[in-house]
Amino acid sequence: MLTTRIALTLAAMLFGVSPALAQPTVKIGLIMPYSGQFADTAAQMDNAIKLYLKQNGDTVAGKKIEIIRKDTGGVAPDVAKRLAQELIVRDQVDILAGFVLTPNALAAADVSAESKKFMVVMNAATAIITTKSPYMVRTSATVPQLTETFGTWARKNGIKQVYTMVSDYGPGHDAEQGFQRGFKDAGGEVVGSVRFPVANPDFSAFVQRARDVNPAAIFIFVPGGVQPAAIGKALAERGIDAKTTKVLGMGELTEDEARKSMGDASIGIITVYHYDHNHDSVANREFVKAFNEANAGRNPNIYSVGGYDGMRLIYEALKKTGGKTEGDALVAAAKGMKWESPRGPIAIDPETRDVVQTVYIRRVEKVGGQLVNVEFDRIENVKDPFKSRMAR
Amino acid sequence: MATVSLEAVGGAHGYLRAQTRWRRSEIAFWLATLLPFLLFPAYLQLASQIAITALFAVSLDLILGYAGIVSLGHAAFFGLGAYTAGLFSKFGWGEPLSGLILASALAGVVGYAASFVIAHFRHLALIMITLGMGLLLQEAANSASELTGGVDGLQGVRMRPLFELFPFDLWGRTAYTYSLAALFLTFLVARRLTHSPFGLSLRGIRENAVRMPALGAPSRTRVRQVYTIAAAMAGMAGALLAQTTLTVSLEVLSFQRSADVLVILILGGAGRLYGGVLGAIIYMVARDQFSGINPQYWYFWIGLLLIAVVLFLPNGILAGLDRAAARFRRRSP
Amino acid sequence: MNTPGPASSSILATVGLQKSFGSLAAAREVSVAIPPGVRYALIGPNGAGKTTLINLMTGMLRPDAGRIFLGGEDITSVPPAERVKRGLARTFQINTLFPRLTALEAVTLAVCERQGHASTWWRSLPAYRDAIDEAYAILGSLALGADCYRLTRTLAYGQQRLLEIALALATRPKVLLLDEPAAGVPRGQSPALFGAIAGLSRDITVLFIEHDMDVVFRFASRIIVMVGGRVLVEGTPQEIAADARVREVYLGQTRHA
Amino acid sequence: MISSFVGVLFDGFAYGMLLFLLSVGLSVTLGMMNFVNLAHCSFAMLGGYVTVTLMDRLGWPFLATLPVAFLAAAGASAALERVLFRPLYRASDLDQCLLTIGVVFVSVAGAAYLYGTVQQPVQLPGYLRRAVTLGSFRFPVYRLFLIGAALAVTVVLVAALECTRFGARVRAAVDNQRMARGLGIDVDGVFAVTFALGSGLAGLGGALAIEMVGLDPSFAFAYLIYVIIVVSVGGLASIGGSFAAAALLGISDMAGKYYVPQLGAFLIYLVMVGLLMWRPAGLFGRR
Repeated sequence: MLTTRIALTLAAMLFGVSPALAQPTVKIGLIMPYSGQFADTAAQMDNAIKLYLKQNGDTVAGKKIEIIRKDTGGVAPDVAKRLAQELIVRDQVDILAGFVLTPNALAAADVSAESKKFMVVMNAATAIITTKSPYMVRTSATVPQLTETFGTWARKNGIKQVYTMVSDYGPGHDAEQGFQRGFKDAGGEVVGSVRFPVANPDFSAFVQRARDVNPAAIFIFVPGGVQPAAIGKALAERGIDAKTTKVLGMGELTEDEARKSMGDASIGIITVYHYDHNHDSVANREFVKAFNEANAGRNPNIYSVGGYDGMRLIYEALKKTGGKTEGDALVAAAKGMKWESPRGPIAIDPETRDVVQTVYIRRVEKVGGQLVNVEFDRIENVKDPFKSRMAR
Repeated sequence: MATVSLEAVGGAHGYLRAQTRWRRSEIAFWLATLLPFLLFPAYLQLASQIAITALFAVSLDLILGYAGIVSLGHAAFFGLGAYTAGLFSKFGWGEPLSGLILASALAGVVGYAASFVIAHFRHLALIMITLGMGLLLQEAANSASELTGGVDGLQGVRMRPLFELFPFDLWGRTAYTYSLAALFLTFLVARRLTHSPFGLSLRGIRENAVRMPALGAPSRTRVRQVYTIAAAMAGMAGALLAQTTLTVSLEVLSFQRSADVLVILILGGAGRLYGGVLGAIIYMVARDQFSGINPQYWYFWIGLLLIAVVLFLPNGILAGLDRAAARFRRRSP
Repeated sequence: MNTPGPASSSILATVGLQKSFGSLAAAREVSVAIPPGVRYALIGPNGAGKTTLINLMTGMLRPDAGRIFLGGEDITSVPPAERVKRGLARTFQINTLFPRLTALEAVTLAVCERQGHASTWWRSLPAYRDAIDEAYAILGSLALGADCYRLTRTLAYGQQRLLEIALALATRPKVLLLDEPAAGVPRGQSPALFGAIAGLSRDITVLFIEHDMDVVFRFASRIIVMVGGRVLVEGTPQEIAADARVREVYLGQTRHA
Repeated sequence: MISSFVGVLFDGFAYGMLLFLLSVGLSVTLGMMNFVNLAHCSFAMLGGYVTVTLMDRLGWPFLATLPVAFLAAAGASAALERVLFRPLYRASDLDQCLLTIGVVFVSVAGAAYLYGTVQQPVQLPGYLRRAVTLGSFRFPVYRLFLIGAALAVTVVLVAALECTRFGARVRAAVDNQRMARGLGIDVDGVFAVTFALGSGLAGLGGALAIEMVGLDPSFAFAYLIYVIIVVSVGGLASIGGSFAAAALLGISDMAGKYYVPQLGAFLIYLVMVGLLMWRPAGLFGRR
């Protein structure tokens, strides 16, 4: 492998031939944390990307799509940036995509801006990311888009007081700020808040603090993975019943594995998210079915839908440009694009290059013996409020 | 082995001089570091990060390989350097060299302060205290997210061209030149240091810390000195990373980074300076290649590599190579 | 402090040293005064507190009470390394060497430490020609010249015992404390080792711990006998040989030692 | 006020016992045998995956999986000990460190390959999910169960090492290999069994930990720091020390998070650094 690469590089230097020019291809470099703590988010996203390629073929606008995968191993902006640079100078990719984690996306944004390459962020949700490169489009969501909307919704739906609990790091702070802003602006009162360490195996002390205040509702943000179940169990242990104290959270809180681990303790938890595999639409049913088949029954999640829509965006943009891969052309093609995603109707805001989408409110209920996130309210056409404010 | 001869005393001088002389293999090695410019122009970014990691590993080698201080928190100084360089540029001073020196100096100052604690402990307590201090610093950086940018990383780091002539390009030509030059110059210092009476004294501390006071040696002072120097070098490595990638995030302070550099140093061979450099090259090239082939399970192969090195080349690759070379020489006189 | 020091004629002296480990008193009211240039032997049964006394003198242990004087100066609170600098060196009963340094490097290190070069990091070691010469000469004087390029751990055991002494000598001691210098050396070879010690300059005062009475009586000009953490008696070999108390504690023990 | 204090104490103690169960095996392998076994949590992870597999795919009851988790980790470690670790007992600490890190890498990759990177939830039986109410306070049964398990492990282990012939052999072999061989003790065998015991305990700890901290392939790295903290603070080779250290760390961590949440992330490290500065050899350490 190494020798092949050396040979190729040498050939490229000596004869000025680039292997990329040999046939009309579009190369997409995926930069994701395939290994380490966040490996599962990358895996779920990658599964959806593979599914999209399988369903739509690997040729678009007469060009063959070639995907090159690069692992950052976790939060590592220096690595992400180097990988982005290498993808462009070494592998001559046309599009950078993936990006589960904010710091990695921010670091690669510089490369996209400098090399004028189209970049598709399929998950990283900090609001400012898309401002870092004019060639960037995001197909996931932003944290304020979900939490600020959720805060407003909570107040409008009869919740007067809330206690917020978030992980003490960037996304947690954004979630706390977003929710509190939406909630207070709508006239609600924040009766207390606490931030817990990012690596926190046992939440009982923090839950006890919340319980001491005896709030009408608790808003929770924790990163997906181990922690949703851990905090859910701590709530149940400390006797916080979602039937009396409303438990509000970001969708991570009631992911499949978390619900399973929490059991009946998860019933009644209300979450906000832009996607859940139970969303009822034709597009989603087909997507979930195909995804289940390809992945031994596992359900897609937001990372999957972000990757799936990201690939769709790339395909459609390439079709529009007729296979041209210049950053300007692709980003122009992407702006204002609208389609029916498995999550519902979405559009790319031409100003911010972020997704305009429906935000769903769900509650865990027992349906036919199964614990399910049941969609019971929705707010349509939500833009990223952070950038709307910036523009104002 | 030397036999007694009339010039036995001259032999003693000659023997010690031979230890410090530049070997042909060394010169060949440093010339070879220029090869990526010709052979692998698309790998210069990687080469630059390898050079930075090598510098970081050499700084750890000074305390671990020479003074016997095992640290699991060396990234603290790497991170300090990175944040200093990053913040310096963020607040308007984008000239790289001055930022590099300032970052290195600041890491050295903090290293000096920490050394008063470090010099009092050994063994597991020392390892855990360095680990604890590193983690505390990382948590502090997370808490001070107003300043550091927290998990999202420091935003707005911009570098002026090196010497106002060479901008940091996408290919990494400037980055590699800059990192390599810094590595080489620092390596010269480290090499001289290890061949000096001070270096000998450090090896004495490593070999037998109890005996040193009985020779009248103020071991703790020596430990403090080398810890300060190593911290400054680690800070320089961190600053280089910040300047060549324009990114600084909490990860520069992480336990993972401390552990990685320790693995790299042991892999290459501790106590021989080149061990850190070789370890960085092998580990990072292997990682690049393995993860290129298999982004999801590459670390399986890294694991096998580590296991194989321990089983077949104990005390690191360089020690193994040395033994092989010695055997070869004995066989063919 | 106005505590009266011992007679200024002694080079090394202790006054009322006390040290206990838990309930075990390893030194009780130990007061000795060693005049310069004398070869002293420190004897006593196992557990008498001989090594403890050396550790107290060199500062590796801190006394519970009492004072220590070197050349008339109170060094009780002086750190170990500083005591060495002032001329008090020691060797160890169990080899305490630098396994992966060569003998030459180890002794050169000791010389450099003494000369105050060991904090210099910008000059290369071979530039210190004097130090190297001196180290080589010390090794030569102990018949280690031929093997000085070997790693310490590859030296024969007897050579390692000599290297212990070489390291101590490199500090140019006024007083040299030898903790069983011949420990572990085959019985037939210990006179040779003590011959090397006897050959040391008379400027160096020597105090050695030794169990072999033949060696003690041959090389010591004065003897201190310790029992149970106390100094039982001190005197010339003849006086000690004639002392009834010594015979009482010691008789029958010498053969096993 | 009092009830929240009791709560913090109880939760902290239970959390400490979880740490203890994860790390007690390491105080056997690292502490007693002096083998730098950074792969400890790989064995814990193995125990966890055994429990998940038995419960999820074969429908075993939770409690029945625990001995199997112990045995599986012990068996796997015995095999590895024979092939990889035994030749390294006399190698440098650094080589041991590198080798066992290599094992961690391989184990993490293996777990990711076999089980995927997804969280492996377990659904505990109902009686372990309840809480006992006593006055104004609720004691979750699973936490009581963890405390009980930790106490049982401590008692059994201390008794086995202090009062049995096997324990005497282990102590002899660990203290002075050559002399033990001279006394006719099968040192290799004793080491193999001791190593398997330490890793088996890790496997048990891993199985018990899933309910609280979850399980995915990063487990082998994520909890490594915690177990080393417990062992170093407790003092090498001291079961009682590990117990005390785990309890102390658990309670102070929990109390810190409850009373001064701003210091939440700092506290466990501050306590560790402070304790080690005070007693570098650990609470019950001899060296």
